[in-house]
Amino acid sequence: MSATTWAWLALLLPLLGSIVIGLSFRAIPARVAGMIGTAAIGLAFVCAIAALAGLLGEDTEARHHASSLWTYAGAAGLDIKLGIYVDQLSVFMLLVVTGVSTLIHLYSFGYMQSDEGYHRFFSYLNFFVFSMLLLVLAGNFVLLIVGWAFVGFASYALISFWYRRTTATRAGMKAFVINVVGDIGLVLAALLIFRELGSFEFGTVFAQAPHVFARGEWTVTAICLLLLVGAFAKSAQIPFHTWLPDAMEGPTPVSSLIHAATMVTAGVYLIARTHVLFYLAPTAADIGAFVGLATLLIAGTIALTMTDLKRAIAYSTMSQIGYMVMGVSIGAYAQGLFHLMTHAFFKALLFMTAGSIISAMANRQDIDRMSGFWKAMRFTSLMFVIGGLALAAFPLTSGFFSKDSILAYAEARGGMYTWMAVGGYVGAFLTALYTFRLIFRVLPGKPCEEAQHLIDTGELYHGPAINPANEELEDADVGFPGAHHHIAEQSKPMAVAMAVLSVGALFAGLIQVPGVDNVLFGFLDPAFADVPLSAIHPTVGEEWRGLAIGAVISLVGIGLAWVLWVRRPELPGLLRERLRPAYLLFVNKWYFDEAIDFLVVRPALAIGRFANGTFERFVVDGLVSGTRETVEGAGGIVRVVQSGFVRSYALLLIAGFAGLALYFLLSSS
Amino acid sequence: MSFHAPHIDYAALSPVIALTVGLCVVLISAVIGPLRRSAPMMTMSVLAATAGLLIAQWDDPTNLVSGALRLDDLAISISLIAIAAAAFAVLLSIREPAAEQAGSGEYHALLLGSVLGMVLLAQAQNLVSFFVAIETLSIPLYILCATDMIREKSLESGLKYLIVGSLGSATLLYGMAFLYGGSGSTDFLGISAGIGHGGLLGDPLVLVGIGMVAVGLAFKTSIAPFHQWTPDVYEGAPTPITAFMAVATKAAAFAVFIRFFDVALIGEAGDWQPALAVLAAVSIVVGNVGALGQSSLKRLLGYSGVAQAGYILGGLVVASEAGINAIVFYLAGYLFMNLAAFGVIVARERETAFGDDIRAVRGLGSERPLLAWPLTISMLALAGLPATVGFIGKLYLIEALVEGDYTWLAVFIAVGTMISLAYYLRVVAAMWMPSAQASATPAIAGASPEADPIDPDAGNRIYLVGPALLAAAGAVFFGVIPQPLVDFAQHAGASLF
Amino acid sequence: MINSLLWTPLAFGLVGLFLPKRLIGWWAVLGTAVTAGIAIALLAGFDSGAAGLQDTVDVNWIPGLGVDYSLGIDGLNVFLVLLTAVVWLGGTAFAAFREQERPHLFFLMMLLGETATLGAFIAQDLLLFVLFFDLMLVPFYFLFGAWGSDREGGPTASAATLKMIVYTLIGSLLMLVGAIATAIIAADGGQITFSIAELAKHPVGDGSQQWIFWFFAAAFLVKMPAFLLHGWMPDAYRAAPLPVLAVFSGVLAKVGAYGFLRVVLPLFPAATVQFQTVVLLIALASILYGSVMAFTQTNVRLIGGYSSVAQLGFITAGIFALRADGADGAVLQMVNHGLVVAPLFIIVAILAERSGSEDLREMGGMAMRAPVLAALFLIVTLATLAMPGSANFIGEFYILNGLFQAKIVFAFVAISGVAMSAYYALRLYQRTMHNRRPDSVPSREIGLRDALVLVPLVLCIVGLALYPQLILKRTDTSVQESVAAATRGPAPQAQLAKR
Amino acid sequence: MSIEWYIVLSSLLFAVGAMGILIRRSPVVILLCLELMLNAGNLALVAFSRMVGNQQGQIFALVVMVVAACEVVVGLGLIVAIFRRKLPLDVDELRELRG
Amino acid sequence: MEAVLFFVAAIGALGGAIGVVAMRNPFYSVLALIVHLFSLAVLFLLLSSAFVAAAQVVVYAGAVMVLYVFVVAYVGGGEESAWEPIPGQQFIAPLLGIAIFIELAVAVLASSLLALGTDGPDVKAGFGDPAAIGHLLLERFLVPFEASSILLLLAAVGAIVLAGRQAVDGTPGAGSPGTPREREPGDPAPGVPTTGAPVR
Repeated sequence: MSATTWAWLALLLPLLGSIVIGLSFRAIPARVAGMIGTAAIGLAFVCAIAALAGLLGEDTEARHHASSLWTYAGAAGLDIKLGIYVDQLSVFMLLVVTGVSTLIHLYSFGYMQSDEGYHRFFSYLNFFVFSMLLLVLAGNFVLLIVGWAFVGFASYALISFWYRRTTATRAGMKAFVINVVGDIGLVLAALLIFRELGSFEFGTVFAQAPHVFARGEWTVTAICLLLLVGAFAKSAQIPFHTWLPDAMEGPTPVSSLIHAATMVTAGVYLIARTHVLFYLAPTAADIGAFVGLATLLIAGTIALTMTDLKRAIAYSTMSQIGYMVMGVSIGAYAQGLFHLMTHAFFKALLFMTAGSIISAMANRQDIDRMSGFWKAMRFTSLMFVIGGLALAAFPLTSGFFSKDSILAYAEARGGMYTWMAVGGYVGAFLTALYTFRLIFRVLPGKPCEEAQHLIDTGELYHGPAINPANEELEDADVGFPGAHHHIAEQSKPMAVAMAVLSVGALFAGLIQVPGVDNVLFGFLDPAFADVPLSAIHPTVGEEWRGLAIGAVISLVGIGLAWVLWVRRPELPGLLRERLRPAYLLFVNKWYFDEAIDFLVVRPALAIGRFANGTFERFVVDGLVSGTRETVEGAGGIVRVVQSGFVRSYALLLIAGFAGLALYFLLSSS
Repeated sequence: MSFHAPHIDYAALSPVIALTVGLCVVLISAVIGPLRRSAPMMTMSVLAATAGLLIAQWDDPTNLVSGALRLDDLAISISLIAIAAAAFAVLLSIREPAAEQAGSGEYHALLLGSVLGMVLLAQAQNLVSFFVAIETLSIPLYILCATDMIREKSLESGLKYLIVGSLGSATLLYGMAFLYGGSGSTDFLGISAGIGHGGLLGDPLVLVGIGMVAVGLAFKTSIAPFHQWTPDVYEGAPTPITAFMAVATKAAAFAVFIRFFDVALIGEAGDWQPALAVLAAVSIVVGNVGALGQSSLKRLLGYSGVAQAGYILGGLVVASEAGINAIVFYLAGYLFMNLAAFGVIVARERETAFGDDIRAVRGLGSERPLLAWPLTISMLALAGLPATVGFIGKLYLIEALVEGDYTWLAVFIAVGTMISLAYYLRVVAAMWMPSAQASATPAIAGASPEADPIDPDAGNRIYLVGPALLAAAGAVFFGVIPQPLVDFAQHAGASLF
Repeated sequence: MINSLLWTPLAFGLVGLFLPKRLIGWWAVLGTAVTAGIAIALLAGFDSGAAGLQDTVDVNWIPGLGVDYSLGIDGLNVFLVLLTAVVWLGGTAFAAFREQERPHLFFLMMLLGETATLGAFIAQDLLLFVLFFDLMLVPFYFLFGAWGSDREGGPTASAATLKMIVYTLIGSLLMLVGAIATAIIAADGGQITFSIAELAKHPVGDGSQQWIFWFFAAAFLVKMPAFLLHGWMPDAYRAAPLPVLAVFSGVLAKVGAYGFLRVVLPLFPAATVQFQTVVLLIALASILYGSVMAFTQTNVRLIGGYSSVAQLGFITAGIFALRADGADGAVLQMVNHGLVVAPLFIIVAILAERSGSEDLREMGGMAMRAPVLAALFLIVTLATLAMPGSANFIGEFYILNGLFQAKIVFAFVAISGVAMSAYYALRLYQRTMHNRRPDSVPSREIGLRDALVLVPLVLCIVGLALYPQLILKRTDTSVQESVAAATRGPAPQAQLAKR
Repeated sequence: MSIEWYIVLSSLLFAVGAMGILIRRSPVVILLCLELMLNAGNLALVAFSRMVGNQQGQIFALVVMVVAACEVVVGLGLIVAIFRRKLPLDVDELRELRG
Repeated sequence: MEAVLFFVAAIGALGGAIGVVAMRNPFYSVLALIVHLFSLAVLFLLLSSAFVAAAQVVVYAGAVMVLYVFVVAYVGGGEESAWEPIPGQQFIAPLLGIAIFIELAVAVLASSLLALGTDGPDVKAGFGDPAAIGHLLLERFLVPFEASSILLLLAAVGAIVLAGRQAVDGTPGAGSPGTPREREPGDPAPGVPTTGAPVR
């Protein structure tokens, strides 16, 4: 079978899984549902590998295929097919997505046990994977938008999975609406592309674009800016990022899969996919790069002060994606995707450990209450450290190579991009700092109450179910989210999943060691060969210089973290006092929520109130009642004139006669 | 000097003769004890005979008695409408207190007299016969309105009708005098000829004469601002008489309106068209807004009659064959729409304590669907909703108006119809809708005060329900299959042009 | 065939009058089912590529007035007919499953309504169209007024209904005048005909077009209802019984939009081009205003009502892009919106039964024990907000594309409606199914009968989502024709017919 | 005397009669005023018939007399009936019907 | 001579008319009308229509007026108060009267009909005498003639219905039962005989 067939199969399996689980929720027991779900994705992963094999079987130039099932909507000149586009890029994404998803399904199989929404969860999760695959495989912009929106919906559904939590539903709404804004950007971009190029098909569009647009022409710039809107909204880049931290309301596997490993990186994929257009619109590309940079720095600072475990990791996700966006925007396509892959591994891993810890904390996520888990949960802690090291780009871990490859490219491209590289290194320092802040505050020290309980009894601490976000008592009769989740130590599937990922987090970087091997880039680069930017290559020397700098920075960061939170725990407080303004800025997340609330939400509601209260009442109804009153008033007059006096009737009659006679007299010749 | 008996075409005159003879017979029967109760029967048969004789004359126009009358399809169709209305009124008058007070014989004789007047009026083509006919039509009605003498309102309406009516006919007469003076003839054709040859087109004398005649006829057809008698008389008169007046008087008056203006005064059309158009517009507005918030159904129908007269006048304004067709069609339809309503009103008036107040029909939909449906249909038809003859009638009129370049008047009709919905549907709502029954409060004075019902199960009387259902059925039938009625109307129109 | 389609419902309704109370409901359902069957058969026999009308009927109805009884199917109306049949089947069934007072009259009116609506869709004679257009109101007047519910502190059902009737008739009576004027001016003294096809051959003069256009536009815009002309909508929606509201809002609003395509564009091309911008502005206003109102309402009916205002705004905009793609999208969107709104109101009815209130603030948390209901509702909601992947999205995408190519600025404004729709639709879903559950509100799964009504409708939505081409393919040709006139601009013979 | 004089006189009488109807409240007198108007019409008719030299006008006048007589009879009958019902003989008092 | 007669008669007619309108007491109004009628008859004679004049005297001054006198005597000619319930009526009425007079006069005087200025053509003897009228009535105007006879009959019937049939207040005659539906305040209980003997 050819690569495309495998791809179709990979696309189909999760969908089937989702439907089967969704329809049979009454028929089959929970465990079976979980198995079906996991199996579906696992098979999809197999198909992905098969597709890869199929692709590798061909020679480099021929490694892109379009295939379509039927005409989805074709009339009046529009021709939208239900088609996919298979090339190195999409297959790469296919592998990452299915691979990570499989593991996370496995994790969830254990983690979500005893949750009442088990079927629903796996149905949604499978649906998400399907949507994500649709996104990466889509063969034209319309289908891309469909996949784009589907993942958005899946994310919404899973964020507000525990729908009795008002915080969860609100967060879901926020995520969905911001994503819809992104979709709109995408739709407009697609329409503009159609207007200029007369097609939605990737193949045609990318083939035509260079001939139609001059480089830097405003139309193509507009297109790219609209695409960026979509990308930013999905990848939580400033200013569309505010939904991501709130999205942590969802179950932890969801955070790990959707809001760390896969969906949020869709923006990166989009830019990589449309790199031809971005090459033609340098301004847009630079804007993308700058936003990426800004995001990675700002998010890093916020993560420094965040006390909610999952949210802290979420901000780190933002900042890591900042690296990728910056990378693909400046032309480091393969490098960006490389980081995408490694990040998927270690960030997924981090979230899994976080989930494990949170279970042990009976759903508390506040790191101020946590300490001493090293004693309580050895395995989890180990995984936590591994993930942390990879995130902090500790030498020879996966993050180490991927992150630095981007920065090295930036340096190599030179000009202002060098300064971006510098910014990137600053970010790297922040990363190391905040990552180990988490580790040092959670793992060492005297076990907290929950940890102690675990050590003593070997059972999870069961406190009253409290919503960590707003401290309100959970809607208990629904049974979730109770403190019934599992920790890696007690659930095989979770442990296995984490173990596998930890391997990836540690060693995935080795497939792309400068001067040693070139597996990944060798595979990906041909997909980007059509733009000159991909020709830029830092020399091996430059690469290693960058790696050296990166190593130093991460080590310094970790060291500083050790000093601050282990050696001299009183220091952070002092710093807080010293740098109060900065601290306030960070802890309030740079006031983005407040700004958006002030600029968008309040005005909209005000308009709504005005329309509802004033306009509707006075103008619209006024239109009706006004006419009615006029008519009825006239009726009143008529009835008054109808006074019942026969003589006044006669009077009117004669008056009318006089009038008529007058008219005739005047009209007489 | 010898006496030359005029040539009289007795065949053509037979309907009139039949009516006259019948009238006398009915009258005589009143004084012969045993026959007293048989007056309605006899009246019906007289009407039937007359109708038969009229139909026999269909489609061969003839001038009668040296041009005093002209029996053509217009005359026949209008006469038939009037006769139908009369027959209906006779049925409604069974057990009607008014008839009993006046004496059944006299009552029906007067009714026949009025019909005679209408038949004559429809044929009149001479000022003298015109005037006599219109008086023969009116004077019995003055009396009939007052026959329910126990009710003060009845007498009041009679007197009001008499005074204003005589004022109207005096004006009419004076106008006729002027026209006679201007043209030197009393025959319609003579008048148009006289005006033409005398070079009096646009002469003040003639025009003012036209104006006065217009006033007189506008009064009879209750066109605003000469309409004020209508609501009062409709409400005060015994309901069967109201029903009869509402349809027949209008029809007959419009017949002569058409004949006089489109034959005798066609030369002056340019001058009277705008004036009549304005009158039509005025009465559309006045009638419709006046009917809003009326709680007496008869009064409501009176006002709506004013509005409807305005619509119909539109057909005359354009002075075209299409216009006449439209008028005749609408009048025919009007027969069905109105009589359906009046049948129900009479029934409720007799079986409830509310008289003709709108409260009398509350909740009718669930209690007595057989009564509710005719009233509903008639209201919808009067409102001109589709699938009723009312819609087709309006369509016909509007088509004539647009053709005659009086589109603005067509728009007026549309707007008027809109307003009219507000009161027609109020009646429907009162019958069918619970909430409406709760909130429908008698708005203005005019509802007859409460009294004990005279016939508790009038609602089941075949002679009340039957005709109402029949009329309603007609209103729907001709709304779905209007072609027969259209042909009927087109004959009438063809007889003048 | 087409005759039976038109008269079957009414026939069933009349026969039903003589059936016992307990049978009448089922009988009515049977009637609508048969109608739906005929509609499907029509669609099956429909030749997609062909231009012009198919299986037509043309009889002289009132020769005296030049009115013909002529019906016909083409790409414009074939799916709207199907929509009518399906939605009515659903609504009637839903009503039949519940106790109705005076059921005979109720179902007679329901079926009469279906006949009238179908008539409006398939009439090919201008006057016949107007006739059915007005006739539609009559049954709904009774249904809303007699089976509606008074609103405390607000107008009674009958008052609200009266408001609606008078308001909507304003337009349609002017339309009657306009129609007659069109025919007479076009005939120019010759034989009068109201056949739309004939009239389209030689449009009336530009001068006449200008005012006649507005007479028609008034009728259609009020019916939709469009911004500023929707004054009748809130009260009427509050009063209406929900099953009836489902069909009303699902189908009747579309007649207005359909009228633009069927009558206005072909007959008044010059005026259409001239007033394009004005109508587009109205449409945009409807989109924005409807959306804003929708996400500030707490009454579930009104959320549906105002969202319809916004949706119809989209449809109008698509039509008045005066491009084939926009109009294609409009037709597709008419069907979609009908298919979405009907189940929406049915679900609202179910929810209202559960919570005993129609106020969002008193609902919530119903999803727990009612996963099926929740799933159905979720699908409907997503379709409502034109989730990409739903046919609604394709509809809006086509509309926006047309608008984008024709008047790019309008497209940018219009699309903001999409974001708002996402908010209010999701809000409706969340506030009813999610969040904390008030103790008053039981969370119950829907009964089998209601599922029987809902599931097929939802399946229709899903099916269309997978293959919207089904509709686009068949509409395109006719839409091209209808739009062509306007894009061609004033035809030469228009100048001749000028008076 | 030229015909104009007669016509003008008759129109004067007509106006007076009309005025009488408007200002008098006794039904009897109102009837009398109606007579005045009809007679004005008669005068005009006769004058015109003299002017145009045919007698149709005179016939008309005769018919009008009959009509007038009839109106009087009916009117007076009504008045008597009203009187019998103990209702005031004043048209302004009879206003049950209004609005 | 003729002019003199015209003016005398004209003054009489006008005076009579004004008298009718102006007299407070109906009885005087009737008398004034009689004056008016007689003077009209004179004018008819001047217009060489003898028969009409005669009819005028006989029908009106004779029959009709007698009827009036009877009725006025029966109902009693009460003076009517000067109080005017309808606002503005008293001022508008005269204005209207004058207005319509002016309009009619203008219509006549402004008319282009030359014959108006003449005394009319000289007519052959027998113009307007009974024979001529009779011929016209029985030949040309047969229908109106017959119709007016019917009209008279109907009027008579009406008079009987209205005035003649009530034996006792409140209960309708013609021997037919009909329960009263409505009681006016001033209505005595049924059966109680009232003043005003029935005319028979």
